Amino acid sequence: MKLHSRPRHADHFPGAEAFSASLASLAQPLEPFRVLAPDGTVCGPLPKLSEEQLQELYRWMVFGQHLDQRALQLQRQGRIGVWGPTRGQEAIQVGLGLAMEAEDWIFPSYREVVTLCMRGLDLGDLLNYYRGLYWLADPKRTGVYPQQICIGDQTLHAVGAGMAFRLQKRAAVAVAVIGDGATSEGDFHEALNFGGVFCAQAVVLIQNNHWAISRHWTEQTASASLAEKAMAHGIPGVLVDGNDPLAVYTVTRWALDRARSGQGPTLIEGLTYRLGAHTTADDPNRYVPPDELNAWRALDPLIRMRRFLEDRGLWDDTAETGARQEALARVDEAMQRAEQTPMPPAERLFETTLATPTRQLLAQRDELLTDT
Amino acid sequence: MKLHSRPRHADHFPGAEAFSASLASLAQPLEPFRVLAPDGTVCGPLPKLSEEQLQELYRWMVFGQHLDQRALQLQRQGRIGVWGPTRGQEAIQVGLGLAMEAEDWIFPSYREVVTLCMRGLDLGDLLNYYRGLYWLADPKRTGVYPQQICIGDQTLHAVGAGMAFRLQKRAAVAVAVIGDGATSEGDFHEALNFGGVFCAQAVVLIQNNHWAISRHWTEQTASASLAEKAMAHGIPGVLVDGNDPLAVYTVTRWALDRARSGQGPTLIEGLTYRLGAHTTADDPNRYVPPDELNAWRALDPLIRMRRFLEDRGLWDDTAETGARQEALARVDEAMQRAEQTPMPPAERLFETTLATPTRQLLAQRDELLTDT
Amino acid sequence: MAEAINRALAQALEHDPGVVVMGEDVGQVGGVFRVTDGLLARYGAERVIDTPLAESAIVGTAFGMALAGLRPVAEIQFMGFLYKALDQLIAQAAQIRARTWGQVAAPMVVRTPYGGGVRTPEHHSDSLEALLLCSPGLKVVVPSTPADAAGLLLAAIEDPDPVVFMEPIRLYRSAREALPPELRSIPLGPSRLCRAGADVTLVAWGAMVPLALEAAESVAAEGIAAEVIDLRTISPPDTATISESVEKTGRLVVVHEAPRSGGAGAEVIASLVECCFYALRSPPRRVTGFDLVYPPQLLEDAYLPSVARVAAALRQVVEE
Amino acid sequence: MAEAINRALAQALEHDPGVVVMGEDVGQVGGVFRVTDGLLARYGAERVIDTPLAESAIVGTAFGMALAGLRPVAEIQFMGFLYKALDQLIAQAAQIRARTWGQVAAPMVVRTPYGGGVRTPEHHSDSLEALLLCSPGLKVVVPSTPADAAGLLLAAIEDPDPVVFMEPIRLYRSAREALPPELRSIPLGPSRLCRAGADVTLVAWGAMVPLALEAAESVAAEGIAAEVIDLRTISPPDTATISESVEKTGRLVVVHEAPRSGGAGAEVIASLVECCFYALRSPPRRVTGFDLVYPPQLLEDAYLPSVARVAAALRQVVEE
Ligand SMILES: Cc1ncc(C[n+]2csc(CCOP(=O)(O)OP(=O)(O)O)c2C)c(N)n1
Ligand SMILES: Cc1ncc(C[n+]2csc(CCOP(=O)(O)OP(=O)(O)O)c2C)c(N)n1
Ligand SMILES: [Mg+2]
Ligand SMILES: [Mg+2]
Repeated sequence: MKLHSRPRHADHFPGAEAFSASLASLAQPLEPFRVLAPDGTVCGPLPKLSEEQLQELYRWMVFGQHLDQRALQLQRQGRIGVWGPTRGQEAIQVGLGLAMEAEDWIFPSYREVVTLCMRGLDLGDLLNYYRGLYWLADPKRTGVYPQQICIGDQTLHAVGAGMAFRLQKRAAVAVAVIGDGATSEGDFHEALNFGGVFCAQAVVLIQNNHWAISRHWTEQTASASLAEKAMAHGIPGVLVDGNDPLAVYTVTRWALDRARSGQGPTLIEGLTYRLGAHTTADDPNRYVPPDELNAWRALDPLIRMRRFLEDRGLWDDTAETGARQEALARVDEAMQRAEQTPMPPAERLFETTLATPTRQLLAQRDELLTDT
Repeated sequence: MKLHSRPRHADHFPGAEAFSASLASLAQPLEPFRVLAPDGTVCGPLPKLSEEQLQELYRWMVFGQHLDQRALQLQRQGRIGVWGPTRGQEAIQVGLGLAMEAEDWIFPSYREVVTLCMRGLDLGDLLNYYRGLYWLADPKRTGVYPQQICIGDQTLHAVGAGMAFRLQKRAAVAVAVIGDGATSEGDFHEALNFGGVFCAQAVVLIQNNHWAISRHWTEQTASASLAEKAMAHGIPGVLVDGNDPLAVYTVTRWALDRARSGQGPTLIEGLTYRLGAHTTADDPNRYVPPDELNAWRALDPLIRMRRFLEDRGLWDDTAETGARQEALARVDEAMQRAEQTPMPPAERLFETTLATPTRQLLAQRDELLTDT
Repeated sequence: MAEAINRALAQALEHDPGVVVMGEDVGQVGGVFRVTDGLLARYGAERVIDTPLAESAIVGTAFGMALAGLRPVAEIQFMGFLYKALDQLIAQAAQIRARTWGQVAAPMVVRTPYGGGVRTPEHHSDSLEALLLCSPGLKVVVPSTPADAAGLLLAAIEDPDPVVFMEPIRLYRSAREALPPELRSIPLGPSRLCRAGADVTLVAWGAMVPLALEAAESVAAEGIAAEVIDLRTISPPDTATISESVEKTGRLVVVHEAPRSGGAGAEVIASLVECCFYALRSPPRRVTGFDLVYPPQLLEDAYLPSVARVAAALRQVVEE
Repeated sequence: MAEAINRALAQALEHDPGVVVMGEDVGQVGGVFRVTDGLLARYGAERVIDTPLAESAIVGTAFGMALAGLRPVAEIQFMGFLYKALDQLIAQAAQIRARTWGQVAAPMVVRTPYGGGVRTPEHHSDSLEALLLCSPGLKVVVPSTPADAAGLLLAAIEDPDPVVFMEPIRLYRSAREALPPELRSIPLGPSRLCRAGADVTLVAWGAMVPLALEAAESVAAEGIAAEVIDLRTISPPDTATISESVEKTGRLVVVHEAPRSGGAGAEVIASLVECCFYALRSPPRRVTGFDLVYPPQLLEDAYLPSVARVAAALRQVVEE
């Protein structure tokens, strides 16, 4: 079992005593920052959040849980296409969602749907994307850029936007959210390097859900954490317990403030676990070790946050039922709207490729209209 | 002036005390490993080298110095094309050249000509490359792969070869030599990551000559050294005084042994200085600060090694004259041979693109032969 | 077809100890399309290598391995992600032979699923063969049947130069046929005549071949006899066979999924016009994807060439 | 031409505060060809940005900047290094408009010196326009005169979509002409008629245009009147102007430096044959680089199209 199997390479290098002062090494093995222990008790500095905000965080987590569940059903019914489950990763998503400001932008992967909804993305538009339409909600309005399918590419977009914000003296931050697998892509490193050099107003958040399809994160790299990859680029790297929404909120908020005030980007690794399949096209039984999965089931972020709220008298069964019903109603309402969206005619594609369609495109559009 | 301006970002992050244990940071600022002080006195553990080997090292340095000088003349005379000066970088090249074993491979950039000659590359073949022919010496025989022009690409080739050596149980190591600029390329990071994961029999040596054309290395990245970039990939990163041939020998030898015995790759940063232009097409007066240049002129690796040898009675003016004459004679003889190489007919190009030329290539060859 | 490719890979691994299979998720899980299913168990993790997520590294290290004497078969999980590896593929692997006067070979294969029609998400349906045609030193192969897939893949692995092997996703499951116990390689280069006909030459590859055949059948009743050629090797294209056919039919239609402008059909037509101009009786036509970014799932049917569009083109070139 | 581009960049920086110039060595040293000379001093390091050495990052962050409302003009130091940026250029920047139903624009320019003939080292002489033709959402422009370079670059910067602007290295110094104090943009798309003639249409771009003109002159004495068209915008190509010319001349020759197979000439010919088939009197011909990796300096002259080769093709299509 590979649970928490962090240090893998020996920290000492026999024969290299002579130049030990010349050998790069970590000051200390990283400890994930944590505010809530897995049982919901407080073990770190609580962020300054109101009771309503704390409840709000959890309500979004419940929303995420049920959106995921419903989406899996919809996929089985053939009403949406491939879905990437988010079960188990709710805490990172809500922590980030709450920490961001209205003027901030997000360049997401496909596994931050809750954050996107918190940022104001219309769920109907999102479900239409999964039904097989393009991205309907204008990112210029929502600050939510289309989900990125090309692993890691969006890191550069966030850094580029964050360079522009600095130049434009805008108090905005661009956030890229990526998976553990994305840290192996060259673009990830090029982005952090540019970010560090140009002090980009950007934050890069890794949802380390342990898997990149079938590859365990400890096989993705020989480094002992993903956060320490920041050191290659002279920017801070922080490891946070990704199943602790308050810890994620604290760290992302700090990183956003830091970027906003011109101190440069931060890399954050949120350690979490993908409790479901990679996507609805995947069979995790082929590769996920059951005992690791079980160990992480016990670390379910929903359990943790609910216990924390219950301990403070901020949550009970009635609230849970209410939150669940509210979530399901939202999803169902949004799906209904999505399915009622009039199908955009295919010929519109010819007008949205370039600002002004080429002769070729116009001729081809006529071809399409003639043939059909 | 930017001489040795290493730490640039604050090592502490205000407001992050709460999660300081989660913040990746370096154990200590790296000190370049050094055996010889700039004045040639011994300040570190001497490697076990015979007097002849020590003289040999210096003789190659003198060779490098004069090859460079002659090549600049040849370029001005129009007898070779663009030349990338190596003046000032002789120590790294000879340290590595001596450390490598016969079965090892090198994937060089364009600034390790001395190492290549030490590895057995025929200087006539090399000069023919600079005259504007392809790479004539078969790398399968010499272990010297063609100079890489696409910055950083060869890092992946060395790692791939080093993965193959491991699989083939060959006691060989593949070395990539790159410049400081190459560390910003995604391929560099992808290569180190693969190397770390697959324990490739590879070594990556950075000649940090302070400049990537007009960009100073401290503007290339926000990290405090290039060696510490290794930490992103869980492999050792070593900083070495690149103007100290004995230190470079020690560290590269250690890294080669380490890779050969299956312990994985090492990243080495040799800190040196490009005393000349980027290439004969460049005007460094536009960007090199004179005081930095002068400071590094005083750190000339040839001065250092010569003093060390002289202190031990292993070198004198006669030896110097002899070495210079030998070097110049070698270059002149090689250039003569190169210029006497019969021009390969252009139609040969059609036979060397694919193992079996396509119909298209054959038809085009006929076109060429008809037209001319 | 997935099974045929799996068998070819197994046979290559079995017969040549230098062959290694590598890529994202090719080992433990057997590939996202199960094309490499079972290979890890049989040939071990040293030769069936699950890699980290980095396309440039996959191709770049495969190239390094090829230099060291192995025959890597690298997978890019979907062709839309090949862009990231083009520098290593084109500027490095494809050029090493020329750069060393023919002395150094890089025998390696880059397998990659491509093409649309199965409702995959964005970037998962691209047909990018046109990107590769202008790169000397590289071959590009696309099979349309299981037998061709197995035979051409074996030949690609045996080939001394880098080969991109495009696998039509749409045919992975739908194309089925019985294969002999011992697979034989099929030479790269020659196209395959799928259907004889005297009136018009119809050139297609990959998932467009079954479609072309269907279109040919559909116009047969109207008295149009289409000769269908499966190009199989897109680079270098088998212009000899096509021109022989066009000399006979005097008409040419090329079908491909990729956008028309700058597509591989342009090269087929341009080279055919150069050699068969006087035999041509009507202008060659292209039935292709439109000059669009591959559309989202609900609109992809409008984008893809259909039997009706191909049939219409066949009629058009005959009537003109 | 280098000076004309420099002036266009300066004018764009002057008039539009959103314009930023970025790339390796574009600032302090003014570009390896001095094309951006003096811009850093005039417009400051915030807008004339020397970047670290990473092509994918240059294009990927330029795209992010464009999303944020800037108009980045990014330089790839030589076109042979563009491969590393193709994913960000094609899969990202060129596709964002389509992926958002036309709502998001990425107005950005990627400038890149290209082409041979000046004895540059390996990878420094590539002409890779053909790589970009099959990518919807992207425009490709190549000027052949200083005036065009300035005007087309201004238009590219104003354009709401990503444009690749290829600069013929060979013409940086050799092409000179006086320009007005205030430069005007020249619309992307239309080609330019450089020389009128009734016998054969000769299409070229970039450094091949002066060569084509020379070839046209050289056959004029033999009574062959060649009409020379500078395509200028390679994608989308101005087929209207070419077809008008071909309707008149009945003959077509296309010249480009890049290898023939899969080159941009194929698209010109294929689309021309589609629309002008019946006007054609002889098969269109391509005079191009051969299907070779760009050869080393001592052999590049044999590779490049020459006046003699172009003239021979002109004679051939007229005589056939
Ligand atoms: C560039 C690229 N390569 C490969 C893929 C295929 N693919 C889709 S998801 C995935 C794994 C991603 O893992 P990770 O980054 O950890 O994100 P997660 O799915 O776990 O959220 C892969 C390999 C892709 N989409 N893009
Ligand atoms: C991929 C790529 N981008 C850009 C260039 C142009 N270029 C040639 S050398 C160079 C600087 C390289 O600097 P560095 O890596 O430090 O090596 P050095 O020249 O100092 O030895 C650049 C940008 C190139 N050759 N390859
Ligand atoms: Mg993951
Ligand atoms: Mg350097």
